[in-house]
Amino acid sequence: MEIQSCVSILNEWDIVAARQLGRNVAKELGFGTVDQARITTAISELARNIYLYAGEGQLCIDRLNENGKAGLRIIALDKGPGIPDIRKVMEDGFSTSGGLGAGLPGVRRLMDDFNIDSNPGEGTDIRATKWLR
Amino acid sequence: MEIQSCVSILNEWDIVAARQLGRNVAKELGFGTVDQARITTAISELARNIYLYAGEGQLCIDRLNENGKAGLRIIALDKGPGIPDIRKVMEDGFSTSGGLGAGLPGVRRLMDDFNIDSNPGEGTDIRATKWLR
Amino acid sequence: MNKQETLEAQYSKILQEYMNNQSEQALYAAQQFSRTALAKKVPPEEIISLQKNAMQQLMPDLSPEVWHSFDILLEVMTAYGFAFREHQSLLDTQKELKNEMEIASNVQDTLLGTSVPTVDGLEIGALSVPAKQMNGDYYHFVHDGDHSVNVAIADVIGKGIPAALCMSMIKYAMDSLPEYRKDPSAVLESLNRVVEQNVDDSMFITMFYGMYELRSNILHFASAGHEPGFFYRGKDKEFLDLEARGLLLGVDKNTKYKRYEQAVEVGDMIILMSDGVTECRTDEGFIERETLISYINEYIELPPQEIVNKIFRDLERLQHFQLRDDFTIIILKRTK
Amino acid sequence: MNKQETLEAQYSKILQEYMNNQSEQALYAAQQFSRTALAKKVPPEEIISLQKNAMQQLMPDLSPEVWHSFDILLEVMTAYGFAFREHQSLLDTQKELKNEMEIASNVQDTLLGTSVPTVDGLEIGALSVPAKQMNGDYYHFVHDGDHSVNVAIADVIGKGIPAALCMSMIKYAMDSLPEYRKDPSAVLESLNRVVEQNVDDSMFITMFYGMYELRSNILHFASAGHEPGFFYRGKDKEFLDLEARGLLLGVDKNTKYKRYEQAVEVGDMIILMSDGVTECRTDEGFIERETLISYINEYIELPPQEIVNKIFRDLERLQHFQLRDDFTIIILKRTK
Ligand SMILES: [Mn+2]
Ligand SMILES: [Mn+2]
Ligand SMILES: [Mn+2]
Ligand SMILES: [Mn+2]
Repeated sequence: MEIQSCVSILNEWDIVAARQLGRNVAKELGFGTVDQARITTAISELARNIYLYAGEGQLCIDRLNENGKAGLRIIALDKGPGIPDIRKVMEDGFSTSGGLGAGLPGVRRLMDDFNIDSNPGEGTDIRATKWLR
Repeated sequence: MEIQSCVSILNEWDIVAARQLGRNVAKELGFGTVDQARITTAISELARNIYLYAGEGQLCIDRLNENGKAGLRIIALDKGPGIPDIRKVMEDGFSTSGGLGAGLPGVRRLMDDFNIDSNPGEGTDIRATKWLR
Repeated sequence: MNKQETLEAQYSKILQEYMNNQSEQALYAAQQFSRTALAKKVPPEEIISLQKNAMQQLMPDLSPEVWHSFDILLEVMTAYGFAFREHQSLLDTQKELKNEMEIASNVQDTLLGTSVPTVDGLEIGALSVPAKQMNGDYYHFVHDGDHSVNVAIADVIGKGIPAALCMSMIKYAMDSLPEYRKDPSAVLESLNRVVEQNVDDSMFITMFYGMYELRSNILHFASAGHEPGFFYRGKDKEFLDLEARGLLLGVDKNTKYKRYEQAVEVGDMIILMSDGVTECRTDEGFIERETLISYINEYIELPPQEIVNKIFRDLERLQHFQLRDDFTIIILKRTK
Repeated sequence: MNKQETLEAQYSKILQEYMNNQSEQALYAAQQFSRTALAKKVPPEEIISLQKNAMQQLMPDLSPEVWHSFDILLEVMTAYGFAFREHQSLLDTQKELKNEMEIASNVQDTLLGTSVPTVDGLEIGALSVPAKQMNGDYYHFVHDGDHSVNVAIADVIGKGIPAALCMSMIKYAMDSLPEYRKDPSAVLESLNRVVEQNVDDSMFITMFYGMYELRSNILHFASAGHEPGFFYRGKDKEFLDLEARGLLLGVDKNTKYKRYEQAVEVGDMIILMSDGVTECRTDEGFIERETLISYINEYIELPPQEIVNKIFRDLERLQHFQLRDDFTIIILKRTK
């Protein structure tokens, strides 16, 4: 069971819209304020990556319900240049965003599940899930 | 010009007394609340080291005034077993106190100057200074 | 945000805006602020102080108890500052180490350097990728005029720097043994003595050594406990194990290695690899040799170098881009 | 503190106590709390939440504005949580690397292993300490029966892992050249060719090679750009430079090395070192060779091994226990 809402990311204001969408869904699902902050921070990072490196893309929020467990999945999609060396961008300490500990490894650590798929020239598909405890 | 006050460290309550002494001096000298917290945190670490590893010792606070610049120096002295490998205890990430980033390298980073002298069987002498900005 | 503004003024402005309208916009501004603060290495206890000062400015009439309560938060965050400062220092150390490893890995490339020979009638593809920065796998080609193409593939038990140190010795030992070069069993026997003598008891090396005779098109080979390769028979489109028995290098200095033979026809391929290829751990456990064969089969019509590149790309993806072991694969194809 | 208490209850209790009496005691309790929280890897944004909840419990009547203001702090601290989590991960990586380096350094010890020979009439002391975990300095003794004691001391330009990789090759090359062992110039000339061929162009090695003839008590030596040693004349209690000219190994494969001689009498000492000893940087800049002599002089009556140990201890302290370069010192003393 997945209900999906999306925001197109074209400019910096759309990052705020994506955060708002994520925060609303997180609140509805019953996430506490700390987890809400984590989820919106992860959304910020992913949406900002689209804005900075792909130019445009989509950020979608899934409501998950697996065996009675509720969760929220962030999906960041773009048809940008793709990531030539995924092993490299998943390394610690060398975030291109300049944020200490931020970037994709930071997002992975904030969330429960993290998956990335990227092909040079075809774009990037990142999915990150947080489960309600 | 140095005016020195000392606290004997024999038990855990003396750590609190040393902190109080340091905080009072720091306040008098005009350090702000953030620096006061840093200075007392450094005192805690050093006093605790004496209490845990040497059993007993002294923690003294110097008021410094060099060329019109005011400062506070923490002196931690003990006649305990000494540190066999100083290079090792000054390494990052392997604090024996269990505190993340604490221990002697942590104290060195909190303060402006840091000096250590230790001889096996003779004890340890640590001096750490913070200058008023 | 105006860059001339102090952090304090910026923080206060963000806080005020949020208190007015509780907008997501203001929270986003707060996150952008933290990016600046982190870049400026502002420790976390300083943030508590910014919060307290901004609140005192915006809500001056709160009771003293509120301000006291910040002393506790400041105390706790000062200890978190320890971790924050250590983090800066670890990042520096790690940058230095990375740099060192990069130089080392270049030194290793120079020390271990080999080039894939160009031989009429034989197409060769080779790829070796370390799991960490330094490679504990090794391959080496020797092209002996019209006589033969010799190929060695080896794997130190262990990864990273210790393995790399070992490999540089093996390379040196191989270069010092030109007179035995042609016989696979003799090569393994002398290398075994070198390893046994020079390397400590907990280090072992697996090695496959093959000599492809160009005139007879026979592959002579021997193995010191190395992952068995495949022999692909083009005519039947079937994969056979290139089985050879032999003890690891470094166990017993008197070990003898048996020499095996395989006749190679046009369209046949010799596929050599390290266990990093077969022990590629995926969500469903290690891949089977069967599964590996199905991957190779997909690209079987391509030139050997493209096959090895594509197989690596597929298996890298299967492991979510985290290699657990050094990965080496070599393909020799008889084309005429 | 009761271990069964939740962090939330602990925090609330500390805050309440401090609000009652503003005691240093409560602040100390807060610091102890942070120790627990850090050990449990509680991220910083969680601490903000603890603060807010405790305040809501203790001061429920504060205006909503106060609670809103915590949303901003929470947002900022969540970004600080990035750094906090990365720190955990870096600590793990660093532990793994340390571990790897330790194994590598053991492998290196085995590969490079040498033992100080016991010779009647000659006392020898030797000490080599790496600045980082891996040593880019190297020394080696060969005791050739009644004929001679040979000693090599070398330093790779560069430190750490790349240097260590180079050194393992040099060691192997030295072992492969037994027939030239006796002549210092010939040894350096062949090692020079090995380095020139095998190592990349940016790597150079300095080496001093000495052959101490036991019957004639003459030291024959040659140097490839290595830090000059001292010759201590016991009779006059004076130190002379053990000067020898020669190009670094690896620059030009045709380099020739001149052979020098020094007659050694009872009570004389040969003191060899790497530049890590003289380039020991203190608060007042590098120490001078003069200063080093004064240190050695202090211990001149002790056995050579004790002299080298004590000099290291003194120079380590002078540098505040942070070695900038690998440190190697060897002393040979003729005792009869
Ligand atoms: Mn291996
Ligand atoms: Mn392997
Ligand atoms: Mn060096
Ligand atoms: Mn040096």
